[in-house]
Amino acid sequence: MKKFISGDDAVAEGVRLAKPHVISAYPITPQTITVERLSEMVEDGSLVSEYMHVESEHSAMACAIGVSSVGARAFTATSSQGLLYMSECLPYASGARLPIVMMNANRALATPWNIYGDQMDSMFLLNSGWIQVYVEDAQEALDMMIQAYRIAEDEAVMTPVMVNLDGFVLTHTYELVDIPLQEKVDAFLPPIATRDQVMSLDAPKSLCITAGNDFNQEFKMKQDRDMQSSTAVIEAVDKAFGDAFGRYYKGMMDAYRCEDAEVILVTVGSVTGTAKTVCNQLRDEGKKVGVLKLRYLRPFPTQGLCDVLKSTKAIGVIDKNISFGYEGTIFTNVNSALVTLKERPETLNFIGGLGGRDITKQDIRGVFDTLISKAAGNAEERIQYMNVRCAE
Amino acid sequence: MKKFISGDDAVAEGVRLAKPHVISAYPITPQTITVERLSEMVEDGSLVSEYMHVESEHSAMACAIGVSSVGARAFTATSSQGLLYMSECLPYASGARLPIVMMNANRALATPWNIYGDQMDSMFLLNSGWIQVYVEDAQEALDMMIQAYRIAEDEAVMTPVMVNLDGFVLTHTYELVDIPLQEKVDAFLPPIATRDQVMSLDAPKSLCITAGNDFNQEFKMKQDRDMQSSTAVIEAVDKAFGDAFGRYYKGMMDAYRCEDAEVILVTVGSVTGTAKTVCNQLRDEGKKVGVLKLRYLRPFPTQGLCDVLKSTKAIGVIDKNISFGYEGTIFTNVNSALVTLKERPETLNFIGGLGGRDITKQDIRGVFDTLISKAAGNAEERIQYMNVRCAE
Amino acid sequence: MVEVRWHGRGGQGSFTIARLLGMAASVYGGQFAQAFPSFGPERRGAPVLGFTRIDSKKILDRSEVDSCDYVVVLDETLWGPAVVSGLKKDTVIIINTAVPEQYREQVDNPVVAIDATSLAIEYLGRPITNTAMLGALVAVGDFVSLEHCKEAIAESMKASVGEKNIKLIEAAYKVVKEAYHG
Amino acid sequence: MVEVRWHGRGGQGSFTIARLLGMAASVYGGQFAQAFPSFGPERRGAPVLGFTRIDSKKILDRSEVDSCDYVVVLDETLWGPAVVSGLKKDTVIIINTAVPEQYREQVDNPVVAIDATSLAIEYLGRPITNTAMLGALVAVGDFVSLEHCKEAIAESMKASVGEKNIKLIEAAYKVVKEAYHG
Amino acid sequence: MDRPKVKKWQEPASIDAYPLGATCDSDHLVSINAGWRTFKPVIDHDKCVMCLRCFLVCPDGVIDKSGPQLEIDYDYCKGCGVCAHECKLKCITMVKEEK
Amino acid sequence: MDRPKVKKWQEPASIDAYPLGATCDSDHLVSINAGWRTFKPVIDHDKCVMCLRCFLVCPDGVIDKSGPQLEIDYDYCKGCGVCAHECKLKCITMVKEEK
Amino acid sequence: MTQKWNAKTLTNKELFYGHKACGGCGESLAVRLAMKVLGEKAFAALPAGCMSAVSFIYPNMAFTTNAIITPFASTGAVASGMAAGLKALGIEDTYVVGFAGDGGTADIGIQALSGAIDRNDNIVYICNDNEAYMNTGIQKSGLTPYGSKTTTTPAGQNLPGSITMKKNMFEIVAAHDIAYAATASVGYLEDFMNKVQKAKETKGTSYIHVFAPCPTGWGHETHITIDLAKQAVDCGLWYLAEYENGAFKLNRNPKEFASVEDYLKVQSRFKHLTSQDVALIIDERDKKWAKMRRDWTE
Amino acid sequence: MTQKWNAKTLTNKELFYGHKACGGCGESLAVRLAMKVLGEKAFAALPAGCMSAVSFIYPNMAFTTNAIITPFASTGAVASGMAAGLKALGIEDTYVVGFAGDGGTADIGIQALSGAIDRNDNIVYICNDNEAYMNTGIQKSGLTPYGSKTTTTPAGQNLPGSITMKKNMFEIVAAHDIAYAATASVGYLEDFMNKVQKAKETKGTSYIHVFAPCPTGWGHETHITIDLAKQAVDCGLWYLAEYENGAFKLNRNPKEFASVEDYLKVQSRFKHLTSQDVALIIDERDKKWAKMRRDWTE
Ligand SMILES: Cc1ncc(C[n+]2csc(CCOP(=O)(O)OP(=O)(O)O)c2C)c(N)n1
Ligand SMILES: Cc1ncc(C[n+]2csc(CCOP(=O)(O)OP(=O)(O)O)c2C)c(N)n1
Ligand code: SF4
Ligand code: SF4
Ligand code: SF4
Ligand code: SF4
Ligand code: SF4
Ligand code: SF4
Ligand SMILES: [Mg+2]
Ligand SMILES: [Mg+2]
Repeated sequence: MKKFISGDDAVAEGVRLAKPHVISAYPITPQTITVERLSEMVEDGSLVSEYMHVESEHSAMACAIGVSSVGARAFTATSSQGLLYMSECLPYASGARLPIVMMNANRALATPWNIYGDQMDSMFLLNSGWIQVYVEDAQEALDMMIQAYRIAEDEAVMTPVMVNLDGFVLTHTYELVDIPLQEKVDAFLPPIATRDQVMSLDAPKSLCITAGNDFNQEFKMKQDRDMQSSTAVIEAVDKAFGDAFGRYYKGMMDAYRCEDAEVILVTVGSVTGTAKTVCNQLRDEGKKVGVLKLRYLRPFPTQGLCDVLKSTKAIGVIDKNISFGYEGTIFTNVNSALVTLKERPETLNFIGGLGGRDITKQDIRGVFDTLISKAAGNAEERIQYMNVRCAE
Repeated sequence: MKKFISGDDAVAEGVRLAKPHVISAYPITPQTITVERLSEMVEDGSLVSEYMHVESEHSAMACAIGVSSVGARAFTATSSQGLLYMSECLPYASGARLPIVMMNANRALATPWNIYGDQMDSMFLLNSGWIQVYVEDAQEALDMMIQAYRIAEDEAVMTPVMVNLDGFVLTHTYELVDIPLQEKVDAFLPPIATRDQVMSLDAPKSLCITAGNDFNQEFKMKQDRDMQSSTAVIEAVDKAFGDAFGRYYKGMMDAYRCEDAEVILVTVGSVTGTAKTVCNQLRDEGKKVGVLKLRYLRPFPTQGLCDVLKSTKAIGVIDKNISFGYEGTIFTNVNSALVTLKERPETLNFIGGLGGRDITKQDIRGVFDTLISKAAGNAEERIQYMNVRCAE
Repeated sequence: MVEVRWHGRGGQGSFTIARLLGMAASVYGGQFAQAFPSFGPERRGAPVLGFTRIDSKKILDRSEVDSCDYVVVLDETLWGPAVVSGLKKDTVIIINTAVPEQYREQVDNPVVAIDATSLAIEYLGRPITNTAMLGALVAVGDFVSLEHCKEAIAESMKASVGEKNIKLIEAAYKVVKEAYHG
Repeated sequence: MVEVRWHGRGGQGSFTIARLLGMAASVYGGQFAQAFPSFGPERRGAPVLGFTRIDSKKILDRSEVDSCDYVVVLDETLWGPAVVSGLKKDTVIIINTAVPEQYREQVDNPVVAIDATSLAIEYLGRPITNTAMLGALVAVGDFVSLEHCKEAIAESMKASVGEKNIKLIEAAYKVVKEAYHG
Repeated sequence: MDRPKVKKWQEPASIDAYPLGATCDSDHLVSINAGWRTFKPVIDHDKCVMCLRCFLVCPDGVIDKSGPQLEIDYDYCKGCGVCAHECKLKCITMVKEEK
Repeated sequence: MDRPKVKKWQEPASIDAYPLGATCDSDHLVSINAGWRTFKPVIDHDKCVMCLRCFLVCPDGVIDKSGPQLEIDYDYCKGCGVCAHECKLKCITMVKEEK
Repeated sequence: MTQKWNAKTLTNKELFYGHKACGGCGESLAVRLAMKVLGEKAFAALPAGCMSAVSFIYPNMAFTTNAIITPFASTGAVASGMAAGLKALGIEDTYVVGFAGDGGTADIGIQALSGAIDRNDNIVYICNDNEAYMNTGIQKSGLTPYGSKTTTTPAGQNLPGSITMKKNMFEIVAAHDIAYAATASVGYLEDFMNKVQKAKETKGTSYIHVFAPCPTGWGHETHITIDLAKQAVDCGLWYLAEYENGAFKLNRNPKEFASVEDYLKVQSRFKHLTSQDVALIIDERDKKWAKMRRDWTE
Repeated sequence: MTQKWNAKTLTNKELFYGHKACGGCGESLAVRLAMKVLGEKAFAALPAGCMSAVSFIYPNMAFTTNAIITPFASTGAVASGMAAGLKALGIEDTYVVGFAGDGGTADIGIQALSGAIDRNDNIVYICNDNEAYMNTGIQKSGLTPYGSKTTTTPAGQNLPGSITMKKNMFEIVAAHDIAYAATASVGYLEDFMNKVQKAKETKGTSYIHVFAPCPTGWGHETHITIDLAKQAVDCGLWYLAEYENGAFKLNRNPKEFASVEDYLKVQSRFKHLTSQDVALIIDERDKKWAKMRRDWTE
């Protein structure tokens, strides 16, 4: 069935289909529509789940940890200040290997306060041990809620997943979304299996334990190893999803018109669509440009990224975030992967969209022009801001 | 006067000399000695300051924001779980340009729980808009408390500073520390000046305001610009400190025997000492090795780093942290800076010390051997763990 | 691609109608659409904007609407710089007014007028003008069919309210069609 | 560089004495020193370790002490694998016991014995053995002077307690010097 | 009338001109709220006994009591009607705004 | 005696052998606490009237009441002396531990 | 003697002006009047919530005094810090006031508030109770009353809106043995202002819990805001009380209650309620009053 | 009828064993006995604090049942989540219990606890009150009493240790109108166990605040732990009470108090107190009891 709904609505639909046992969430713009819809679904019985009105985000995640620790399926959603307020609990959950799924509506961080979309919030949490996926539209948001549970609960992964969607640009934009049938989702996503890391009356467990300096490092190494190898599961789940529902998102990343591209723009999240639009215009003008949509930032697809980018001349990375005193965080991550290449393409960083600033088609065109110029050997600023309203 | 004291004690001595108006802190191992000493100093009158027993770290930082917002000098200290619990308030304070100084005792993050030192906690906060400095010993810890206030309160900087010291290895290790005279510190560190961003009865101010999508990006750009240029202030303050107290730490980074080095190991924090020890041994053996101690991670010294590393053959980066699903965070940051070099040295990542695991001299020797081998053109694993107690 | 900008006041349903248009075009019309509000910290009573984008292909573009094809003004007190900014040469302004002349004087663009308030009071008993304005837009633009709009209304509203609104949209459509094309 | 490992029980002052040694060597002896505990989640009563490193140059090394030059055991009930691990060939073990033979049998290393408990009870009235053990160490090792240790004690303790401890360290020093070098 | 007034304000022309920190002068209004109103309160000064109830209850504080008779700051009155409803003597009428 | 027993345990030989998550089986003791003790409680079973006060108050729960007479699990007794102090009949003596 | 406030004695000068709150907003009236009582040397701290959202929108600043937005959870802590800072700097005769919503007080901010009271920091804390998270679009908070429809407690076939009772925030604060605490309502403005005056004069922490209708969230007409706030007290669903010197005092003890139905029916958040639901609400009211009348003095 | 617990009726089986707490630790006794009352189907949640620090040290696990360490602030929230999860999975006849310290309850954990009570989640919450942050080395908490020396409230020339009073945690919880709450002491163990039993049988949230001496933090000899806990009650510095069906009940109302001095003098944390300090402590005790005797039934 097709519906004309917002990204937040789409998330709620995806969650409904994934049937979590318990939802614990705290309202924050622009995530609210999602939790409101879920409240309605619980009230009207279309979702059989416990909705817990927790008193803060820290408790929202702590509650989800409790739910997951007894082997039940947990969902929560947040954004921005809320994500940071709960941040202590994120490495907690991932270290415990609890397959919680969370929606994060990407939003700017105070101060100054701002409710609009940028990606400073989730970039803060790259080290949290959570799998991070970013979606491009409402359909992908819905589909990823379902995929997220299957990935998180996979025996080889057992790691929580954060599904990120851009505030307002996705959360509050309505579009046509296909709602899968419950039966098909049930077939794709089996009920949560009981694993060794959760409580059980038959074999009681101690959870979230202490490991001193004799053992701690090995626990973390195991966590890292499994996160690294989750790449394969992510790819497989996406393929299986494609087979079942006809929508395949290309796993870790989606290379758009990149085959022969001399210049590639790396994007994360909703700006991808605008970049593709401009890319198509430039292709029509005969320019060899492409867009590489990074879907996952953790695990980071070092190898795949290098494969796509290796024969490019210039690469641009769009960051809707800034690590003050350095550069955009995606740029930093992409650069580090590229050092593995013998012949390294030039990379430039384009920072924009902060606090919801529009990234226009003209901005993207400017970015491609700069990259083409760079590819031609001209000097260009390594780090540039897009769509600045005043003198710099 | 020289005293045989711990790193935590040294921090407390530094804070005493810097005379904050208010201290708000919440206890957490291995930061506790610092706040205990400060409580004692306040009790016995050797520090005239208000000590606030706040009920959590979130409130410790919020309280410091309140103190700083009226133009008073604020201090707080934390570690690990506490740092994450207050993390929402960090970009809050930096966006407001409040020159708060915080000590962070680097400690592992749960789960598993662990009270020992690694640097996962502060690496989480690289995007927080705080200046981050890491010290190598207790003396530097003391000295940096004093420098930190002068840097933070500099007119061109006006940015909070986090002084990081490794848990136990520094916080609980006693060594000989020179305690500067109060008069000399007073001359070096003037009383806090009133700036435009704080409250005033004469010209009332609204703080921590909202800036919508029309303005937000420019606020952040200003913040970034000032953080970038704080590098100059950092260098100048360190020089001035050297002139006044005879201890100069070389500003953003300290290149140890790097001049003609073919192989350089990049370190952050207390492991530097061990690396220097081994470096000296290898130099005695005629090997051209050096150690580059990165003192500041934000702002990140892109240019300076490249200057030191540019003619090296192989570079190793030690990370006492892991960004699950990728690599060590310092490695990522260093690599991104190095892409600006035409001829890029090979870089390898050595992860260790997680959850307080010892990094031994043999480990460091192994690291140098690997780097020398890499420099000779041999293949070596890009990311390696040090001192693993079992099969990988 | 057609881009429509809606001007209303918080609480007047201007975004609801932007959404309804998108629904009509996509769910019922087989096209693709986006609808999104411009959202601020201001409270009820403050002017707000809504946008609808419609195209026959999937819409990838996520940037804001800068210049649009149609500007629909639900309440003539909103007339001002916001309404006349970002117009293309041929952008049509559709305004709820009984006295359109004063507006025509101020712009070179075509101005379509409809007394939606009177129509709304007639059909709904309340001055809620959004449905009537959609009728007017559809009559002028012809990029979405009236039928599909009616289907969208029927789907989105309670039966009793929906019926009245369907009557209203038909009436508004007819008035405008007759005035401008008839 | 001299590396000393102290074995005690939480609450017995084994880390205090490791620190005192460092203080004597550095603040009063003009050398450089580090002192650090091995710290665990266990509570009072559990065995704990302390370390002191002393050198004439600034000590850069921050790794744990793996093999040490002196092992000082404050309480003979702690004898066990922990005490005999990480010994070099010539590492001297100094143990608080009245009957050292049983320990000498178990290791090839030199074992210096002192009945510190008795001495402590004699001088302090309580079986707090750490100061006596420092006296023994200093007598055996000669890398820090007894004078500097006494200065460190005087500085760190309340006058009344300090005096008694100074007497105690002198006595312990004498006993060991006489027994082993005299 | 003793009410805060709208100030002339220019968007900062450069990053430098932006405030230090997330700060702004207090008492700084650059836009009015009049546009929010659909109805406008009009006081019948003849009937008004200056009981000041309306002054007290106005959520926006737009009724000035400093003069010989009450004065409403229509730049900031939102037309909520609280004053009219609370005036015991019904001296305030809510009148539809004209364009 | 019905008290949890020390289990044989090997440090995991590989990353694989480490637990999934920060988890461990409950009821899993691999080391004893006997070494904490300087004094050791010894019950005079002749005097004891089995009032069970000592069983109740022992913070470590090491006094087993399942047998005909009380039994102390000296693997886990910490020698705190609470039992001796609380025994009204003074049937428990704290005896210094010998090496 | 303590200054008594009314429309005549109150300054004409506005210290909170030009904000972008909805017309007829009860909270904005509470802030406006409290600021007038506290005066120009008040330093205000407001967490995330409607009042901060509508008053600090660059470049429009509605406070004429010093003011700050705090992290949502941190009203108590930021205010404490400000008070400590002012004291340390020797800036005297100033007042630090926190204005937080019901959500910011009873849910996410209760810890910081509890800490401030425990330390007895010298601040005035005013809770603007509009019975839901309004700034984010009317979600249930710990102070949302039984039967209220919010966007996270929808009313439908299965549930009558919120099914939990209002948290006893005033009693919880009083249980800390705070220096001064009171409840108030924007329906009784002189009472409110005089309580703010008492709080101003209190050394240590004081707390005022003011009931403030929200036309947008409650679905009532804007002009009845004050009336409704009065009705809430008159029908017994809210009450005016103080806690001082370790004892509770009921400031109003009506012989007869006004109609609860009349209060409920003008608000769309309650329009779905059945007569059983209303009976339950009345029953809970009666229990609460029985307890108050038993334990509190008048 | 409700099972009455004493040493005879209590199971011999230990569910909390081999932990690394100090000898003579009061908290560990409270946990041990509560677990025995709750039984093998109890699921325990413990935040950071001594009890979790000594019981989950890989590979030594002291709980024989299911148990989890929670983030320090999150006892209430994790326990709530566990209860919700167990219910959703249809796992019945289980009990979720949280054991938090005084710091974890009255300071950093009060918000999550307040939320759990407000939702009336089906959990038993036990506060182990040893009057300071012990796990981190004896720092002052909101429940540290006046005059107590801690590492962050040193006693010296200028201050007599802590200068704030103990937060009234029991009353604060009761003010939430919780289903069941009680105070207890490890000096009165049958009373404590029977209260745990009541809590176990309560539908919804229940709270027990148990006074548990800490030889390490208080500086008393290990063998007097239980005695001291009894003395605290007998001298009136602690009290045994319940809150049930909306009313307070005092379980013990001694005609005469035992000596406060005797209680204080065996603890090194109080050894600096002057006779004025002690007089002040006694005075505060008398005020508290006057209030309790006035307002609470027996
Ligand atoms: C940590 C955090 N979580 C959530 C939010 C989102 N938020 C902002 S205001 C608000 C609601 C405020 O409700 P209340 O305190 O009752 O004040 P009101 O808006 O009703 O005046 C919420 C949930 C936030 N800003 N910060
Ligand atoms: C967020 C956070 N802050 C601080 C700590 C450090 N910490 C761990 S336990 C503890 C003290 C616990 O005190 P209490 O709750 O009274 O329990 P007790 O140890 O006395 O049993 C502290 C401060 C932490 N683990 N997490
Ligand atoms: S309320 Fe009415 S009578 Fe009183 S001052 Fe206002 S207008 Fe005049
Ligand atoms: S209508 Fe409202 S805003 Fe205007 S004066 Fe009356 S009360 Fe004030
Ligand atoms: S307390 Fe004494 S009498 Fe009672 S059972 Fe124990 S040993 Fe026997
Ligand atoms: S000495 Fe302590 S641990 Fe041992 S049995 Fe007695 S009470 Fe238990
Ligand atoms: S939503 Fe309610 S509380 Fe918020 S500004 Fe509007 S009326 Fe006031
Ligand atoms: S420090 Fe106190 S509470 Fe902690 S384990 Fe030891 S005795 Fe128990
Ligand atoms: Mg509210
Ligand atoms: Mg405690």
